[in-house]
Amino acid sequence: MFEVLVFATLNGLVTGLLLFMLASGLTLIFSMMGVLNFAHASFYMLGAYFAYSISLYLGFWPGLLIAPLLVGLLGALIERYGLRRVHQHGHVAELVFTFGLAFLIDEAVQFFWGPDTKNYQSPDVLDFPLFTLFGQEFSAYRGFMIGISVLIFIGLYRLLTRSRVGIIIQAAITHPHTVANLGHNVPLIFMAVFGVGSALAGVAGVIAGPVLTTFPGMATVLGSIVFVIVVIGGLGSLAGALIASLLIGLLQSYAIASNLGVADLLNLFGLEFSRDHLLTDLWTLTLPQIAPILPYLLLILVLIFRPTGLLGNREQ
Amino acid sequence: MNIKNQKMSYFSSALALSLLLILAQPAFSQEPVRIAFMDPLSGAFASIGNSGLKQLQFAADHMFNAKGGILGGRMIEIVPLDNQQSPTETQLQFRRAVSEDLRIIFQGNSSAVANALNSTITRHNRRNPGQEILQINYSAVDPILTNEQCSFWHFRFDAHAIMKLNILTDYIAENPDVKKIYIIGQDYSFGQVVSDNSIALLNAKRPDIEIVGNEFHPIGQVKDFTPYVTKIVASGADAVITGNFGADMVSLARSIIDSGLDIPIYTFYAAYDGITATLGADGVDRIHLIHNDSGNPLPSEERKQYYRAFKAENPNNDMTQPRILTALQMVVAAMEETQSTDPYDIAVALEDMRFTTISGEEIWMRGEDHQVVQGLHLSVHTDQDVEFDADNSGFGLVTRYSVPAEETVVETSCRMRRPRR
Amino acid sequence: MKKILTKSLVWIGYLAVLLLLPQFFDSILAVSLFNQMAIAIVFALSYNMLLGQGGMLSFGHAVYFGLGGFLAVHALLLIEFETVYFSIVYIPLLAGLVGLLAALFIGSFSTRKAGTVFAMISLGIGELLAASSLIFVSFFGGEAGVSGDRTYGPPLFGVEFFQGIEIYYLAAAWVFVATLFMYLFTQTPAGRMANAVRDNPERAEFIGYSARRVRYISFCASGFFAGIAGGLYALNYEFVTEETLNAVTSGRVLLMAYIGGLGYFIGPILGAVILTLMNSLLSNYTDLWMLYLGILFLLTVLFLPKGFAGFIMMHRVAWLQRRIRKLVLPYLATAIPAMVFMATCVLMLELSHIEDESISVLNMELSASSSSTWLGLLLIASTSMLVTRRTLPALREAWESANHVADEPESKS
Amino acid sequence: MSILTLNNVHKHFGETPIICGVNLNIEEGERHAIIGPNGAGKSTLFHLISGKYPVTEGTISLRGQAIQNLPPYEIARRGLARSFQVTNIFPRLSVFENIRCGLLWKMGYGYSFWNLLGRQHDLNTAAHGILDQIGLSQRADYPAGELAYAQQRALELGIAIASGAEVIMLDEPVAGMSHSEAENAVALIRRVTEGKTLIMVEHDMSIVFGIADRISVLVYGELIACDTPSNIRSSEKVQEAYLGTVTADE
Repeated sequence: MFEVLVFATLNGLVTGLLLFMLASGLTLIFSMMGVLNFAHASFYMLGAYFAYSISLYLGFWPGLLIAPLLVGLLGALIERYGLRRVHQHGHVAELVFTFGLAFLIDEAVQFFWGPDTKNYQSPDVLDFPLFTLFGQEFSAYRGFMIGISVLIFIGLYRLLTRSRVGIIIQAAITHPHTVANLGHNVPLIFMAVFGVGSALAGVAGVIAGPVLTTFPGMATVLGSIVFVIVVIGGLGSLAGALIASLLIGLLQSYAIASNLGVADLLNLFGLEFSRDHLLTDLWTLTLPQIAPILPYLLLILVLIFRPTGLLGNREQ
Repeated sequence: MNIKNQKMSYFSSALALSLLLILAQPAFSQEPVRIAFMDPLSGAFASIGNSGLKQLQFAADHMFNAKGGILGGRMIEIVPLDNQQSPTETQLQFRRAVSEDLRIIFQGNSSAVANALNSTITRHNRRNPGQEILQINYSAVDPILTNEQCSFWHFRFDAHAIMKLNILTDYIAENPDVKKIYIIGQDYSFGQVVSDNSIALLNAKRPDIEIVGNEFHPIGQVKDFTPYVTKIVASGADAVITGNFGADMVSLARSIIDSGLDIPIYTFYAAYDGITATLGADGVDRIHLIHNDSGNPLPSEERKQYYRAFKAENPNNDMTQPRILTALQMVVAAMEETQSTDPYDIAVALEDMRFTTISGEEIWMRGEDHQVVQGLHLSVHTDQDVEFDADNSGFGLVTRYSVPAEETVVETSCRMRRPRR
Repeated sequence: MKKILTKSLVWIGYLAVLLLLPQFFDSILAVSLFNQMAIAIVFALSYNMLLGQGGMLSFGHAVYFGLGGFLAVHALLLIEFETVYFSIVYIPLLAGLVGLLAALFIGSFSTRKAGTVFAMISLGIGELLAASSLIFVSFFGGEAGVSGDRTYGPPLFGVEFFQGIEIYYLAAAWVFVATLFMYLFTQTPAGRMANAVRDNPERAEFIGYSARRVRYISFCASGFFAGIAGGLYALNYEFVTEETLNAVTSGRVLLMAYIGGLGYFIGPILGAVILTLMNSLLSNYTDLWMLYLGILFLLTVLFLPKGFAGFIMMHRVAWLQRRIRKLVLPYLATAIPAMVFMATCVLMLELSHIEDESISVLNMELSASSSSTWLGLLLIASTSMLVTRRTLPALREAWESANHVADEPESKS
Repeated sequence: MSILTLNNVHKHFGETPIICGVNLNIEEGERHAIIGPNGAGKSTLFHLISGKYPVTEGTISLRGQAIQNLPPYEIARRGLARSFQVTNIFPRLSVFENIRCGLLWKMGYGYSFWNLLGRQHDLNTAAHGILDQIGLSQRADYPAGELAYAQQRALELGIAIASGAEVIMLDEPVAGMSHSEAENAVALIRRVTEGKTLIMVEHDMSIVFGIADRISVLVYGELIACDTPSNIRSSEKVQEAYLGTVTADE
């Protein structure tokens, strides 16, 4: 049991940090522009596909650098020529725009790369077990994923707290109108933040592609989870996003690792059930089975009882 | 890449040509025999559907049209219908088939779709006597299609899941080193069938084998399989059985391999359509596949030539489902025998038909439940002795274990309702 | 009086179109298309009660549609196994009640806020239910869904609902009634206050209305009509699967309502018709239809924020002023090069999608591998785009002069 | 008898006190103005009375019934209507619909979804009547969001009086208007609030002194004076605390 717990924690950490890389960009965008960017996970997917294509010619490492830049550039262009145009029609229009964008990117990926899974491999340098615990290997690549995520978090944190730009962005997150009134070029900041946010998603895609499989459904799998994190974490709170990411990563990981089910719960109270009962599906429900829907459950509960999110201070 | 475009592109020339033919030769003026192919041709599952379509198209052209057609000179025309792997869309495409008078439908992907089509056809045929439609199922393996829900209008040309599991568990049971088995699958009917029957069959054949895990995960929703693999490792399993397909299959295999766990993975769908290429060197000797087709070496020279001819025309595709050819051949044989294209006549002729495939194997369409009985094979993913690889990757399947047709028979609970004529 | 007359005429016309359509197009395919449209119309209209009229953006509207559908198919099974015995004509109503019930429960906590909170709750519930539908196999039937047979109920005037056309007339009747009631709802105090709350929830509170309560009522009504649509779906297809309540269905209804035009009652009807047509017809000709759909959607959001209905309504003033004829030439001048541009783009997409094959257009063989083809196409595309851009200002000017109204505003009632 | 009573009302935002112990009695039929420098808490006081914010401490009663911490719609139903500092109408509804919405609750329609608005003769007549009163009959079918600013303010006043409330609270009703517009607006306010209780916040002193029966002066969340215009004008305390700062500001 202990070994399962240790690895569940490690796995939860990897997933959580990966989610955070996506959520950090989304939080920035959401907080500043009020747009829940449905296409955010699509940028993540684009990152993986760009990096895959680059890796065919130049190898993994150049892809790690170039792909996020390309994704960021694309994001900035989309903000400039798409989102900004829609902005005048209100938030619903913006949301719907990003919704359509996600749909289109999915289709475009299938158009350019086809519907098959892609053989995007981690670099050979990292193809060794970092350590072996209870007979299970923890690959160096996963360690690398953790490292990159932590680095990005630190970098982002320093950027936001130490640099001038960061301070303006922070101000824009909590008081968007005031910042505009102070004479800052808010549209430019928006474009930059959108670009950087997309690029962060791109990085996540590049490093997740080899382990989580590069295929056209990879955006859908992560897509809504990322919003869930941003909303649970709370608007305008990077720390909230980090906590929510880790929370969901660990929650899912532990849920899968456990073998608990409704039956166990009933047995605890000395209740038995028959297999032919109408509600058999409910009795036989196990925690691992519902692990992927736990975040949504959490989301609904948080929104009902604390609409501002865990660490948020602004209500919608 | 797709036949529809081809269809569009040749539209005008076909028009001119058909005009010419009508004027010139009465023998060629006969209507083609039109057969529908209904599978996903767009969307996430398009590659599997398109691959099947190419194989059927090739089978029709290469085997029959190039040799002067069937029924005394009629060509076979394959009409692609895109059901997007959705039961709803399947219904719509079915109605299209009815209104275009397409009476034979080839369909294979997704048991949900096959079930939907099966009940739709049963209903349609009951309500519209004289306009019956025939379902040629070349790939959907849900046992109920030839058991509880068997239908006179449905013929299956692949072994169903229990037949496959029966052989798979035989193979596992023969290996005394296997003591602990972990079963993991997608949380839907096929996953359930695999799980339930693996347990039952293994219990009967090797009571000493312990089932150390029986896990279901939501289909297509798992980001990372590592947490599941952790449990597999912790359970001390020495083999894994999974019915996963698509990205879930790849991700699961990848995670198992990444964790350093060196145990065999017994699968149903872990080859072709990008999967073989993606697993590459990591999957060698780990990925085992139970299928009705044989891996390398291919059993007959005729089969090899047919494969090469297919490859020459479709360099980016593999002959993943030779049973498509077999199904078409048997349907044509039924047509020739009865000199009719009426679904009822074809169905009657298909019942209990015995047929020798291009692999040289004699197979049997059991009349009782319309389930084909054929040999089953267990192959392994490798790059040694692979004459015909998959995904042009150098890796492919090599057969390790074969069972002749008569040993694959399992009983059926089918009580077929036959229409009266 | 004249107003009432015009309105009745519109409704009679609507009924006539519904009833006469299959007289002109009577193939099985056409009828199945009409059935699809009928279902889509009710569903999209019910969605617009939320988003267009109530300002609630939902990403989980399929929940009510799907639940209605599942209940309907179970009702069919009950009839088949003779547990209950009633005409299937009433099944959509039953399905509607289930939608209403679900909405009563979910709305009780989700309508507290509009905006992002509401949107996220709807998304969460949509995902939850879609996932649960695969887990609770005994009710939802897993991924194979539940199948029923509509012909076991008592025949209605000798009609046993064997054929699609019989279901069509049943659906048409329900569509007409549902449309009428949804329209009438917009004309009631609750419907009007829904608009007011959409525009300004705070102000609505200060004139005596609880914004939450107003939203809740719209939400429930919307769930009811979505359930009816689900019931019609079950009758038409005779099986219901989890895809009726998953995110794809929720997304599609959003697309329909948006492309049609949120601000107008007729918008979702237009959207339902357009999208159903595209879905069924386009997919027969090209694998790339989803890509085109995505592009169409984005273009609509970008350039026609009020949807197709909004675009049509843009010409109302010009029409009333009898100046619409002045617009024909400028429209043609822009539309023709724009069409050429789009056609060329489509051609390029198709060409790059196929491998080493060629497409023949207008008796010309275009080969995907020859660079001259690509050069030519690019040339046509860029020229036509330039021409479009050049003619656009003239069109805009013409439109403005046609829409120019002298001092006093025209009456908009 | 006083119609609205504030008793020791406090409001804190976090640690920051905004309103500190306000006591106020407003008589029925009175025209009462609240003045004070920027940031004194006038709008907050309005929000507390109308239910937008909960009070931290103290009681507010309307006709003797406690209304503090009730939701805004409950307070509105008890006969208190208000306008806002920033124009607050239903922009996408027509002018006529705006007024009609204002009338609905008073006329007993509630949340009904079985009555058709077009058939409600009384309701529509009443709405037209109010449109006439505020001089917007010509624009009845215009989308409210497209009206000129002064017309939007008039419309807002119309919505407020449509509810039939006996207490009308206006937050800076003539702010941002030209002089002639403001004059018209004041005349309109006088006309439509005839016989009702009026509470208003206003910066324009000529208007305040012209219209009000009594004036309260709010400074830093405290009521430093409450008296007739002439007494307020001569009060040294007010001069010091308030009027002085205004002159300094301008």
